[in-house]
Amino acid sequence: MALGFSLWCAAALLALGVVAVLLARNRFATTIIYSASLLLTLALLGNALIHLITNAAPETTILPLGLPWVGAHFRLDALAAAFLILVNLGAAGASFYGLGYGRHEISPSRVLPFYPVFLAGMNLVVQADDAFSFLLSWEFMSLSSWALVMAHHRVPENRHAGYVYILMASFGTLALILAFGLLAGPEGNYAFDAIRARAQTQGAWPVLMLVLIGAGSKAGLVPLHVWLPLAHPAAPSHVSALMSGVMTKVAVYAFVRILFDLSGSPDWWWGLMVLSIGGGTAVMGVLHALMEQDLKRVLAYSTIENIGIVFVGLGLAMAFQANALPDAAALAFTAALFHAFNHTLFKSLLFFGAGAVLSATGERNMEHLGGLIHRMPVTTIAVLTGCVAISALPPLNGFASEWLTFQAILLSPELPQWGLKIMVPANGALLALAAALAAACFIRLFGVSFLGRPRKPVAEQAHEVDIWSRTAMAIFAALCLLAGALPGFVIDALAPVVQAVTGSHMPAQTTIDWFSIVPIAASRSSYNGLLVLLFIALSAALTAYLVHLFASKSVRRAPPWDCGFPDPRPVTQYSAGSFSQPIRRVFGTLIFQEREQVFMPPPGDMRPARFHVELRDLVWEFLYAPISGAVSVTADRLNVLQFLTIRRYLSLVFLALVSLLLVLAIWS
Amino acid sequence: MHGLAFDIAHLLAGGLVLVSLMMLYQDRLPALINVFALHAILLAASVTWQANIQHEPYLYVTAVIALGFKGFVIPIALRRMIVRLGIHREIETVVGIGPTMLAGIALVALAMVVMLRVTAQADPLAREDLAFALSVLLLGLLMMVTRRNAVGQVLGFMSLENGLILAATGAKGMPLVVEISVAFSVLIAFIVIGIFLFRIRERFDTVDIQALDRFRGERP
Amino acid sequence: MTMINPLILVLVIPVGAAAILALIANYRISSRINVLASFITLLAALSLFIQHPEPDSYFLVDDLNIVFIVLNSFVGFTTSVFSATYIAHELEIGRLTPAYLRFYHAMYQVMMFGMNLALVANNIGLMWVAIEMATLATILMVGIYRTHEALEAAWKYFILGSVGIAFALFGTILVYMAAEPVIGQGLQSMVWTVLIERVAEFDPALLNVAFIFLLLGYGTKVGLAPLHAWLPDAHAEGPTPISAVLSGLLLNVALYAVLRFKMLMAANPAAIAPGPLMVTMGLVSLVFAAFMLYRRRDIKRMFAYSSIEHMGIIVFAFGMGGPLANFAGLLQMTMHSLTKSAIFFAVGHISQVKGTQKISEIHGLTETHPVLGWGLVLGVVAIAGMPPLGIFMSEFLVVSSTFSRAPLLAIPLVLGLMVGFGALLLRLSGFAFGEPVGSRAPVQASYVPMFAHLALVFVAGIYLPPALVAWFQHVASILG
Amino acid sequence: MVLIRDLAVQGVQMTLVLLLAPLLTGIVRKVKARLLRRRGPPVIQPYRDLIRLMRKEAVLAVNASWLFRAVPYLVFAATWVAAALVPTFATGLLFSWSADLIAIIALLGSARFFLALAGMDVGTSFGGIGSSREAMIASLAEPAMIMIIFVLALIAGSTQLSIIAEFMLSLAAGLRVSLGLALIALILVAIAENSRIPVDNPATHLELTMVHEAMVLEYSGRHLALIELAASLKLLLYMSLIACVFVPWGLAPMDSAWEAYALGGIAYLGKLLCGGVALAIFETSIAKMRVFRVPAFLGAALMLGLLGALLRFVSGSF
Repeated sequence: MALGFSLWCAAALLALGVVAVLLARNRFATTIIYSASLLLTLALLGNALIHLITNAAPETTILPLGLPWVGAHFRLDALAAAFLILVNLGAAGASFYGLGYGRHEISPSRVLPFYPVFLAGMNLVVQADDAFSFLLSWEFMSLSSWALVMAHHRVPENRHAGYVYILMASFGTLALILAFGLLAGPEGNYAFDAIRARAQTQGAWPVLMLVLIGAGSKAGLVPLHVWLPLAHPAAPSHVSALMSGVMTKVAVYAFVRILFDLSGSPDWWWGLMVLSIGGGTAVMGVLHALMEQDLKRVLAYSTIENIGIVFVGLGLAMAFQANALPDAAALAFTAALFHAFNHTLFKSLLFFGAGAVLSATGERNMEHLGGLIHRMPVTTIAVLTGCVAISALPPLNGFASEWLTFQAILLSPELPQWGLKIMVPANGALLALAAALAAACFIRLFGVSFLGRPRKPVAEQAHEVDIWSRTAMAIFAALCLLAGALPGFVIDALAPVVQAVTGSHMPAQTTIDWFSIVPIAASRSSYNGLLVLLFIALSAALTAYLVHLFASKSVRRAPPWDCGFPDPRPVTQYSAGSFSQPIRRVFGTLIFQEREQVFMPPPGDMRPARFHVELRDLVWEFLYAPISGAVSVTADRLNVLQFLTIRRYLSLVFLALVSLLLVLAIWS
Repeated sequence: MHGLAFDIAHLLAGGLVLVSLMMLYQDRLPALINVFALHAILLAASVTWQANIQHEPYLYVTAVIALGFKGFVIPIALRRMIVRLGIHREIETVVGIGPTMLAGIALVALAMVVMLRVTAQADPLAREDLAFALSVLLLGLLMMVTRRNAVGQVLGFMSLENGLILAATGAKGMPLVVEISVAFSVLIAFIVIGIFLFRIRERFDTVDIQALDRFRGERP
Repeated sequence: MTMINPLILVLVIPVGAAAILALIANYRISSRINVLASFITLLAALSLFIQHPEPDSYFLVDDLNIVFIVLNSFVGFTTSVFSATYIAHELEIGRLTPAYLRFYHAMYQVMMFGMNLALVANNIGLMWVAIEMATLATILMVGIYRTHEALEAAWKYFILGSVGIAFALFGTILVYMAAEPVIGQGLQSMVWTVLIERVAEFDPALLNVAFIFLLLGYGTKVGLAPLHAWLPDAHAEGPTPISAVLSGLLLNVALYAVLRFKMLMAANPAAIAPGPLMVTMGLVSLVFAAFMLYRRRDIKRMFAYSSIEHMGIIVFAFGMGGPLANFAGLLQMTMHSLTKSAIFFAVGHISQVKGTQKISEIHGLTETHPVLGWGLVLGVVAIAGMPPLGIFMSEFLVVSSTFSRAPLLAIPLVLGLMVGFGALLLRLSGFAFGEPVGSRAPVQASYVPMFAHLALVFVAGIYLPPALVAWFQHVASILG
Repeated sequence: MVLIRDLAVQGVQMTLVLLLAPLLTGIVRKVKARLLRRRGPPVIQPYRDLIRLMRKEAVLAVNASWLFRAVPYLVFAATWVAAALVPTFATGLLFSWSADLIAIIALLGSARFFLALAGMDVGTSFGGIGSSREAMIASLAEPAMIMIIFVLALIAGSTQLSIIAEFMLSLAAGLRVSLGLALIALILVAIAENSRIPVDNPATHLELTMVHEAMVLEYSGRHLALIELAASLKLLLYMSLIACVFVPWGLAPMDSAWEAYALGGIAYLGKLLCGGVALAIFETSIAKMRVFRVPAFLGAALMLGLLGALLRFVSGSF
């Protein structure tokens, strides 16, 4: 019943897309479409929540669509329900935010039809239960998000971003088709339960490689991440929130469904590879984020970092599962799922904030913003909560999932293999480094754009955004706080999923007193988000009260001291580039081949000094540029064949005939 | 059917291959046309001989078409045309005569190898005929490929088509042979008129004289 | 109607129409008659579903060709509707004069007759004559614009076509020679249904040579790689309805002929397996055409190369063999002809509105002509093999079954698909998006044919009618 | 009854920590002055400074936002909670179960996060210098700290600080190479985190060298008092962390008798004294490093921590 309901909602979303095409000219189109998709996503969310909470049995249906002899299989089990919740929570938030943000959209007729279709695509991917409908909805999701990325197609960068995105997306899909080809075997039984039935005892390592390419490219693992920072900022903000916060999780779902559920038992070195890719992705993502000036590109790169953290958790779970340690695997897998859930919350919140700044000031470049705290109070508080959450700082949810991941890492000395013994602590260090750099990155983001003095007049005339956007941000900020304070509830909600995937689950958390969470044993480690939050709040309030009771309460406003320099110009403030200069010096020379040139004018010359930083994206230079170069060289060389004379074409035909006859002569 | 009848048919088909090789050898256009006329006549002889062996009256029609149309009408038209277009002087081949002849012989050998593998129970005449037909076809194609001049290529195509007619007549009892030879003759007529109408001088692809490679589909 | 055999109708109507149209000079009346004739042929073809004539020595209707007859007459009908409005507009602009158009409609019907005859022909000689008639008709129509490029394209098509004819004929003669000792002289040893039963006893060596010549002969008409030279120029220089029919139908008919002979070869165990030959030619065409897509400057020539790429995929699928790959090949043939003709309809509108076929001069279509722009986007997305459109299902089946049976073959296949996809999307984001350029005059010609095709492909992507699936599966099993 | 006793002990711990912090800073300054052959201010001078600042009015920049005014309280509260959780004279305190060592370090991280934001709030270049350098130092110090926590957790089998202290108390770990590496790394990180001499000079206002001082440049009056107190609390925290892990003797075990607590208290005071003197001696014996030598300094700490963790991972005996 629940599955039928959610399939009907997905179909309604598709119908909504068609309605949007008809309503394109209507003034109320934006409100109608976004409110309808909000209602539908909330219905889907509720349905999935009920299914997960009541730990209902998996439901499956077969529709007469899709491959003729296979039919379209759909399934709602714990794993699908968990990711449905995640998808529809992000989708509901984005639709709610869209009600306000959508009005500023310059070409609504290009966004409205594809938005509900994109949501439907994501919902269908999570519920698909056979290879064809899975890939159909997967590619359909990429197609609709490509159309959304191309919404502002007048800007050449957006077109380039859209092109790179759809190219990488279809490359990923081809990899997944190959993976399913291997799993389904030559006789082509593509239904997932048939695949499970014939899952080979020894894990097929090509499937891992192909799924890493297919799902990894969609999630944004390092060598395949180049499209993400191009495409996500190009889309309208609530769509980039969906793409970063939700679509990457659908890729994680695909990874988990195929490797944990469908293919046989993993080898130990699978975990090692996923772990190392995750660690590398985390650090590379955040280092790139520190070098960017554009708000949305920083958030896109930080998505790559968080996906790295999720994949470290998944890699650990694989390693534990390969060594038959189900409890440790359950902990690592819960940490990964919890971080994916948290990332959806705070990344959507931050993209909503970026959208609010964009609609208020029309600017995305941090160098032109500043002092927004005075002009956009509600957005500032929401974005501050998001920044604290994403920097994994204690009272909020980012820290809870990071803490669980560290606990999982600390469990790994029980792993016998040498490779894991070396790589797990190394990746633990990479993870810690990424977390610290993330904190620095978001101090920079919040400090440069929201604090200080406005650097451009456009930031000066900023105004608070409309009620819808603010409420959406407030809701997501509250959710971050709630998930940070009461992680026990989330962990217990995820228990059925973890049980289904890894065969065991973490001990029940909600029964522990004072709402604290104890991953393995009380003696080992425990963390209580609520108490930490209360302690800080109480002691801060107590100190404020005592200080205001005994110390002086008077305040005097005066020009800033600034060591006596009376220079009011805002340009003297630290900009995004200067803030990241120390970190760039430390990490940049190695990772980005960073070169700094300073052109000092000769004495007496009044022209300003020029400072130029040159960063190179090595992944693009050594992986993508050679490939596109090779394709264009081959295309040039083959292009000659278009301009031959008829005689030469005939000689081609002649050669073909003679060679075939030779084959025949030699053949027998 | 063995004995003399087989030998004569065999002789005529072999002669046809020999004349094809002779056509490869020519480097003067008028001479080439004359050799082609000989080629057509030999084909006509072979078809008439097949006709009376297989006692099929309609083969005579094909023979007459081959003799009349390709033996006389086309050579005369071509000769008058090359004088009008003033291309009767030189004939440049893409590759020298020597290598072309070697290639021709190699092709004949290839045809033999491919065809003779046909099992013995197929009657020997058909097998021999096919081998020779395939050789004539390959030589015709080789001529089309190694001649720069449009007329040379057309002659190559016609000799290729003669090979086809030889094969068709060799297939005893095959219906539609006459219709096919008529269709091909119409085709040849189209080509010759096409050349004459569009005054192709140098190569196939320059439709008219002043073209000189001006346009060949999206030249950059 | 039951007493008149629909098969006869399918052949007689085009011939009769051609005769009538040859007499009429006025363009307006002849275009209407053309549409009417095509419509009646479609009805006759559909009635074939109901009343299924028994195969005799000249005609044959079985599971394989019934689908293609209906597809041919459907696309023929929609193209005639499109050509009526398109050519009318061309007359207004003055690119075509009534004199040039004198025999246009007659030739159109001759071509339809040729293709229908080729599809229903049970006699392999008759099939050869029919395909040649259709080819000669299209050659004349390609040269209709009388521009220098059009004549040159027609001439190239003519010469290469003639060489292709010769090979196909030689192959047919060889098949006859192989059949004659077993089945006896005369008509009987050219009848396909008789051949298929007795082919096991034919002489394998003769059959091999025959198949090579047939593959190369009809392969030229299919546009496989080394023999493709005529196809891009014929598409680019001919009028758009002819490009649509060429890409949509003639390639299919030629491939249908190759399939008929592949069935023969598959039935004879001693003969050389046709699979590897077709797989190599398919992959060569796929990869070659994919790379050639990048440097094209003319929009129709680009989609011509895309047709070569898709024919490469289809021939590869049939070369792989097995029920899955054959089903995918048949499905892709149907979907490709529908999608490609829809794209050429859109391209026809664009070239008329913008007055050019140069890709560099067409930008921002979704801005200036939203319906046309998004129709073209849908078409290109379909031809690139993206879901939810039909070609994704066939490419999904081909790629996954190939990888599980012969992983090494999957690598060039995936490379070709990716490179082709990259080129198509690069050009698409060029002309469908970006700053609009050129005239914004509204489009006169009707959209109905284009969106009818795209709707069919869209539905086929998700749901295939059981009858069609049963036919394709039955044929896939006998294709070997 | 037991709950009240535990609450009382936890309350004593929290007030004790608060009172001792300025004293520790005073001792360090006094010893440094003595080493430099000058008398130096009395040991209780920090208390006087705090009271003086409390009484003065707070001067705020014109464009300072509400965040600027809220940050001192947040920073002080976070540091105070963290300090309260580190065992000083007794282990197994009531609230110690709410946060383990990782959470304590993360609490300090959030304090640093808000302080850096406050630095950038007024929009002057000095705030920017301080915040960006603090971010760079933190980006290396925090991973080093987490590696140290890994080493301790792997040895003691838990990340709970009280359990680690008891395990160390029981000498079950014995002398371990990884423990030595962790100790050196912890000292390096402590110096960097508390902006002591080689990394940053706490006493100076010279633009080129200051990191912590640059962030709090705009603060005055009661806000500055709170931030100074928080800074000394942080120093005390690191001292008691080193003490409770590496010099655990004297720590009263869980809910033991009153005299054990008294003994623990005395031992703790002694440890603080030695730590303060050692720090003073170390600071006077070394000059401040260039800012871009700090990454190498902290990189060493990270490498030591990682090596320790690797050794623990590889086999139990390291």
